[in-house]
Amino acid sequence: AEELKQITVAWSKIVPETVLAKERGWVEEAVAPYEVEVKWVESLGSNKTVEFLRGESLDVGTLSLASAFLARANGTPIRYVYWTARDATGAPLLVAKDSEITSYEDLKGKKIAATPGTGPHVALLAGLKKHGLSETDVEVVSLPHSQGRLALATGRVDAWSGLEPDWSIAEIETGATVLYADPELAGGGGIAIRDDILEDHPEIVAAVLSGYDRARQYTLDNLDASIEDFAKTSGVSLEVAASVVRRNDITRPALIPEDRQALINWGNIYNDLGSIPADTDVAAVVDAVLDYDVFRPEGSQR
Amino acid sequence: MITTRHLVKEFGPFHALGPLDLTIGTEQIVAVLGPSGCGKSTLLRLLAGLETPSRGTMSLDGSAIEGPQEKIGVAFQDPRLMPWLTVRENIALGIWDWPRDRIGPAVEAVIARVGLSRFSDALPKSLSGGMAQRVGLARALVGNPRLLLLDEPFGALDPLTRIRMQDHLLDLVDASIPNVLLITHDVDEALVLSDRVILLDGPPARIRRDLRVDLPKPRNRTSPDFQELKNLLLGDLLPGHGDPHPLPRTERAHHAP
Amino acid sequence: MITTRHLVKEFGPFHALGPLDLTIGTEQIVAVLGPSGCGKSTLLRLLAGLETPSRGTMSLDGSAIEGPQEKIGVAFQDPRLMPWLTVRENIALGIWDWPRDRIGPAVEAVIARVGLSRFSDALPKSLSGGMAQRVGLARALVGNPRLLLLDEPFGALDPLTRIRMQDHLLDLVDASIPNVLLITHDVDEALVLSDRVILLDGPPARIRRDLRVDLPKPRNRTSPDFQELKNLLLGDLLPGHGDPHPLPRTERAHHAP
Amino acid sequence: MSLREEAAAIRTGFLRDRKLPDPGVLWKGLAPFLLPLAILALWQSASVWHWINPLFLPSPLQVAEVLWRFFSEGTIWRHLGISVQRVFLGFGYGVAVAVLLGAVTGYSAFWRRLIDPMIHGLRTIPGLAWIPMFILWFGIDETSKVALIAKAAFFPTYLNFMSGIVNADRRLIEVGQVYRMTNAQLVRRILLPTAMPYLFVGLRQSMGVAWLVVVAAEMMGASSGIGYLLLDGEMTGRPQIVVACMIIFALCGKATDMAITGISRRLLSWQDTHERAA
Amino acid sequence: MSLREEAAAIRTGFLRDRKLPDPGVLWKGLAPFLLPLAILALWQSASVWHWINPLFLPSPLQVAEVLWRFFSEGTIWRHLGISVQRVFLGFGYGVAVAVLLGAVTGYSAFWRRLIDPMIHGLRTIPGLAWIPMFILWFGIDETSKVALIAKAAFFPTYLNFMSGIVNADRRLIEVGQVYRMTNAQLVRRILLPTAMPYLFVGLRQSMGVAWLVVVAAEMMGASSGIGYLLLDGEMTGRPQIVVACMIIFALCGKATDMAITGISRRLLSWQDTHERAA
Ligand SMILES: Nc1ncnc2c1ncn2[C@@H]1O[C@H](COP(=O)(O)OP(=O)(O)OP(=O)(O)O)[C@@H](O)[C@H]1O
Ligand SMILES: Nc1ncnc2c1ncn2[C@@H]1O[C@H](COP(=O)(O)OP(=O)(O)OP(=O)(O)O)[C@@H](O)[C@H]1O
Ligand SMILES: [Mg+2]
Ligand SMILES: [Mg+2]
Repeated sequence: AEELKQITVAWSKIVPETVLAKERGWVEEAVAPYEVEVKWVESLGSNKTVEFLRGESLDVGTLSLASAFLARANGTPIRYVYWTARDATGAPLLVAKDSEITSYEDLKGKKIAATPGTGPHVALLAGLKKHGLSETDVEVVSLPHSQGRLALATGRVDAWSGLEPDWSIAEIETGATVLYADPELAGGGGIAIRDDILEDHPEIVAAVLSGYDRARQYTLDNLDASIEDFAKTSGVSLEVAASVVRRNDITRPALIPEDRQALINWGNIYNDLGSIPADTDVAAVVDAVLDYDVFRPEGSQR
Repeated sequence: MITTRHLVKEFGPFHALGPLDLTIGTEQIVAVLGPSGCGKSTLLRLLAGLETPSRGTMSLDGSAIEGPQEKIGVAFQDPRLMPWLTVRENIALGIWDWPRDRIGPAVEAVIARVGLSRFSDALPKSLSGGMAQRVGLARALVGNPRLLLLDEPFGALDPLTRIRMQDHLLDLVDASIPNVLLITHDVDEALVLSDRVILLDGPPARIRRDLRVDLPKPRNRTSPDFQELKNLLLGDLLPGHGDPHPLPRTERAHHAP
Repeated sequence: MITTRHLVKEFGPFHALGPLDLTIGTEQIVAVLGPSGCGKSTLLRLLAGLETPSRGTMSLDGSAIEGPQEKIGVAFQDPRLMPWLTVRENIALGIWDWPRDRIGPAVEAVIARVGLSRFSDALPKSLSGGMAQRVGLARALVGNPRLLLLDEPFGALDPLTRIRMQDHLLDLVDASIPNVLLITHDVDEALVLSDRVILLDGPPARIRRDLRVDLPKPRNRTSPDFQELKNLLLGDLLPGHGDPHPLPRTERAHHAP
Repeated sequence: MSLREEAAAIRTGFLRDRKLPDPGVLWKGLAPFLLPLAILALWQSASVWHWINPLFLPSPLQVAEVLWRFFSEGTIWRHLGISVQRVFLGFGYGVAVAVLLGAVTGYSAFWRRLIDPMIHGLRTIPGLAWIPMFILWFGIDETSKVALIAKAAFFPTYLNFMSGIVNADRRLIEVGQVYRMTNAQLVRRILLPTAMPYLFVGLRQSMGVAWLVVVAAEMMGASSGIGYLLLDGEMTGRPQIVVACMIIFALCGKATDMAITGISRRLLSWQDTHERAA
Repeated sequence: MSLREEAAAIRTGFLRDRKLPDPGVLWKGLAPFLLPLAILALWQSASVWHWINPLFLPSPLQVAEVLWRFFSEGTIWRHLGISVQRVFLGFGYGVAVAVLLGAVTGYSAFWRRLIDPMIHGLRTIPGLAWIPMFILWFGIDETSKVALIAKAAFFPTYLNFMSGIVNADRRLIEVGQVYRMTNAQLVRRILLPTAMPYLFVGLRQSMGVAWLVVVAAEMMGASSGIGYLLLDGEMTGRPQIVVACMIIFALCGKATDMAITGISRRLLSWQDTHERAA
């Protein structure tokens, strides 16, 4: 394999550890022995990250687990290797403060906002199915996350399937409440890496991940300071920052076998939706995209 | 009835006209002569209300001219046809505010008089120079204006067409048009048609000679009175007219014995 | 040396010119007369290579005309000045391909001859009609063309300026220009300047009379020969010329005893 | 006809028009397709010989498959229909306002001074930034989508038409003034026709822009439309859908553009322009 | 001067020019600001009396605060600088290609037949759909951003300039032909100047469009620029930042527009147009 001169790694304002790692120069420090330069690229959402990875403009990206699956199933050769944050549930369905909607069944004929192709959209469709409703029983309107939040706040839609940090902003600033969240769609966000980089330079990848992980450790150890930092860099209020950081589970960064089933659940829904080729073997894609071996924290149980 | 008092027109630093004091009363046709660029068109444009005077005042039938006045017909020096309208439609522009059923016949009548019946549906781009000029003239005539301002209206016409147009103008003046201001370079034409000739000098345009033409109508071009007036005007227009020397060669030839 | 054979021009269904067989050889100035819209400009534009003939052929100095030829000067019926160029720059267009140091003096010389030295930096929008026409003429003259095509070049000029321009033209012809085709409506002008007069009829343009003007130069307008030719041409141009009745009234007056 | 005459007649085009088929006609008909075909060939070669990573640029075959599926299943018609409706409505409203306002500001210096500077400020505010306001004002239904398209379609027509009127030839306007036309008449009879060539350039651009912003508009609470399909393909990483939608956009845009130029050719046949040879 | 003369002189404007201050000057200077001020007043009232949900539209005060912070902290300059650079580079490249290509297709029917139809197809393909290809071709650094802006800036100038040349007056072109100008000379000396009014309309639009697509361009892996700031404000739910960025966009757009119109006024002073009264 060729010598790697530069590695392009992503950071995202809504993933506090990546901000920290970038600002402290921990990734640079970790890869110093290999004489590679580090180039930081900001990620503005999972699908942009996938685009960059596919275009080989990015080597190490931050994205949601579901997006990594989707990308792989549609042919982008990447592997998901590290959790920056786990969610206990899939994306929640929120309703406005004092909404008359109290159960999933009340949604019949109502307007629900979601961003097409994203995790929240999938979670919404899964929830509908689970409650015996179909896509045609409600009106799903596509809106970018932040605009979905606004639309809910102003009553333009009756419910909204959202994502952090909009989720926390909606709860704190407008008193929106969670109607439903599906624990079977547990997920979250993490790091994905292009296959070729992973194969040719496993040691450099490991070093990058150790840089990220140092930030994660630091965050766990200095939670209040991290929340303040996060609020400052991302521009959300302190309260929202606290909510976001506390809701994220950053204690278990390594991939574990249980993650497989959660991702198969996602994959099946994508399959039903037609977002991936009809003849996709979901389990096989899941096995291809999840890589349990790249990251192993020292002293972990495996 | 036109009156100007101390009328001055400047284009920026360029003094184009005046001060001009002029009164035109009962004379039906007033011809304006003068060297190229002396300010004839500028005077006509001022009277049409298209230029604002730099100084001085002008009035038409007692009311100040501060913009285009009602019932004035203007034939510009260039034809100024709307390229998107046919000959018929271009002429109809001159009476756009008439009731619809009167426009059609009026336009057809004037088209016939200027000899363009065959071309009434033609677009300007397919007209010859003289035809375009006649369309411009027709547009000025069609509305029976109380004041007609004509800027070299017959310049691009052959002798016969020119005579026909002049005749038509005389007919109209006899019938309905009280005042005509006619700019021309043709001394004969001025003397045949007009009741008064104003000879300008310039720029800035100033009156050099103001000549009443009291010859009987129709004018006889060979009469001594006519010749005398003509020589007077040519003498003004052609310096050295009469004595052979300072003149250029074609003019010299003209007056050789 | 110009030759046309069976030259025909149609604009769509409209038959504008021909068939025309014409040979112009050693005559220096050929005047073209004819009623308005008969096809004079069309002939000139064909010779300039700006229109493709519908049928027939034409040649200049032996080679077929299939587009604008080298060293031809054209003064169009309208001045056609580039509105973004000054008078000086507009004239310089006629010799754009000359070496730079020769352009300036040539342009200044011709500007002086057309009497526009004061206005050499003026833009077309601030020129009077006659001034613009002279700029167009100057652009045609400046390049010392071997063939000069002039479409009513003096129509908008006062008598003195007109004579000056005619003189300048004669000077140039004496000095360097072998062929001039001059469209005019002025019979006197045609007879004073030209060696041959072609009278067209139309549309479609056809030769009605082809007249050699063998009078001594400079021409004497009062000579009986001149008058005879003039009456001949006027007789063609003004039907009924000579007998008083069928004529319109101004022309009648003209020829009253 | 003598031999020499015949030769001359052929040379000057007299006979060619009647007897020989004109090669120019064939060329005129085919020329527009040459470049797209060349690009298609290049693209096909690129995917056959793997010049380009197929992840990025799907092969023409893959795209053709998607298009075939779209049209054979018929689902595309619903999407196309709704997008066309949005484009046409947005274009219609935007252009109507642009023509009215352009006539007013083009003609009257008073209104031009008052309104025009503001419009040119608004012109450069990105569409994305407007979306929250459009949701606020117009909700998330059809109105807001049409409004977003109308806003975008407004500017090109407005600027072109206004400029056309401001650039109108003084000499023609004076004719209207001499005959004391009212302002409305002057605009209708003289300024509008003179500005027509500009207006059509504006209309062509407005129509183009209307197609461009369909995607942004359909980001805003849509669940159908070509833009929605494209977004969906993009979000889920299926480039063959994206490219198929691009082709549909190009064809739709081309069709509407040809309609406008067809109308303009008819309305502007009075122009004395020059058809220059090759 | 007699009393009557003086009165006449005043009436006709002779004296007013010299002695009294001209109210027109004041009006001309102030007019452009009246409408924005009115809107500001309306906006302020709306937020004082809570006509509008502040989630959507922050109060002018909040926005002013953000702007104040931007400029007092000086962080804005870096963002502004990089965006201006991207806009100018993209505009420059796009417009240069547009002028060259527009001259060729405007003048030569051959090239027009070949190239022009294709361009009008491409014109309506949404920018969003291009982004993956631009990433493929140009990566995610400055090149791709500048290229995206250049692509967008290309079309308005191209279409306007080409139309200006096609619409050129036959009579002026004939002058060039008679004097046997080469094609290049004809374009440079006659077609380009005649098409100038169109060209400037195109340039104004291209500049506007360049500002519009900065946001989309800065979605492509940027971490600075006004578009990035706007996106960031939008993503993190801070409408006051969004509105502040909108205002900056409007001002930047206005400034560049005024620069172009200033140049055009100078270059087009030969036009015989009519400054119509109020
Ligand atoms: N482009 C054109 N399309 C259609 N018809 C045309 C075109 N150009 C000229 N014609 C017609 O051809 C005839 C001759 O026109 P031309 O300009 O040659 O006349 P002319 O003899 O120069 O007249 P004038 O003395 O009035 O200038 C006219 O009847 C005119 O309508
Ligand atoms: N808009 C203008 N700006 C500057 N100067 C002008 C303008 N219009 C006319 N002039 C100048 O005013 C003078 C008079 O012009 P005008 O058109 O009145 O002449 P004219 O007597 O009609 O000449 P001609 O017989 O050649 O038509 C000319 O020297 C001209 O250059
Ligand atoms: Mg004049
Ligand atoms: Mg003619």
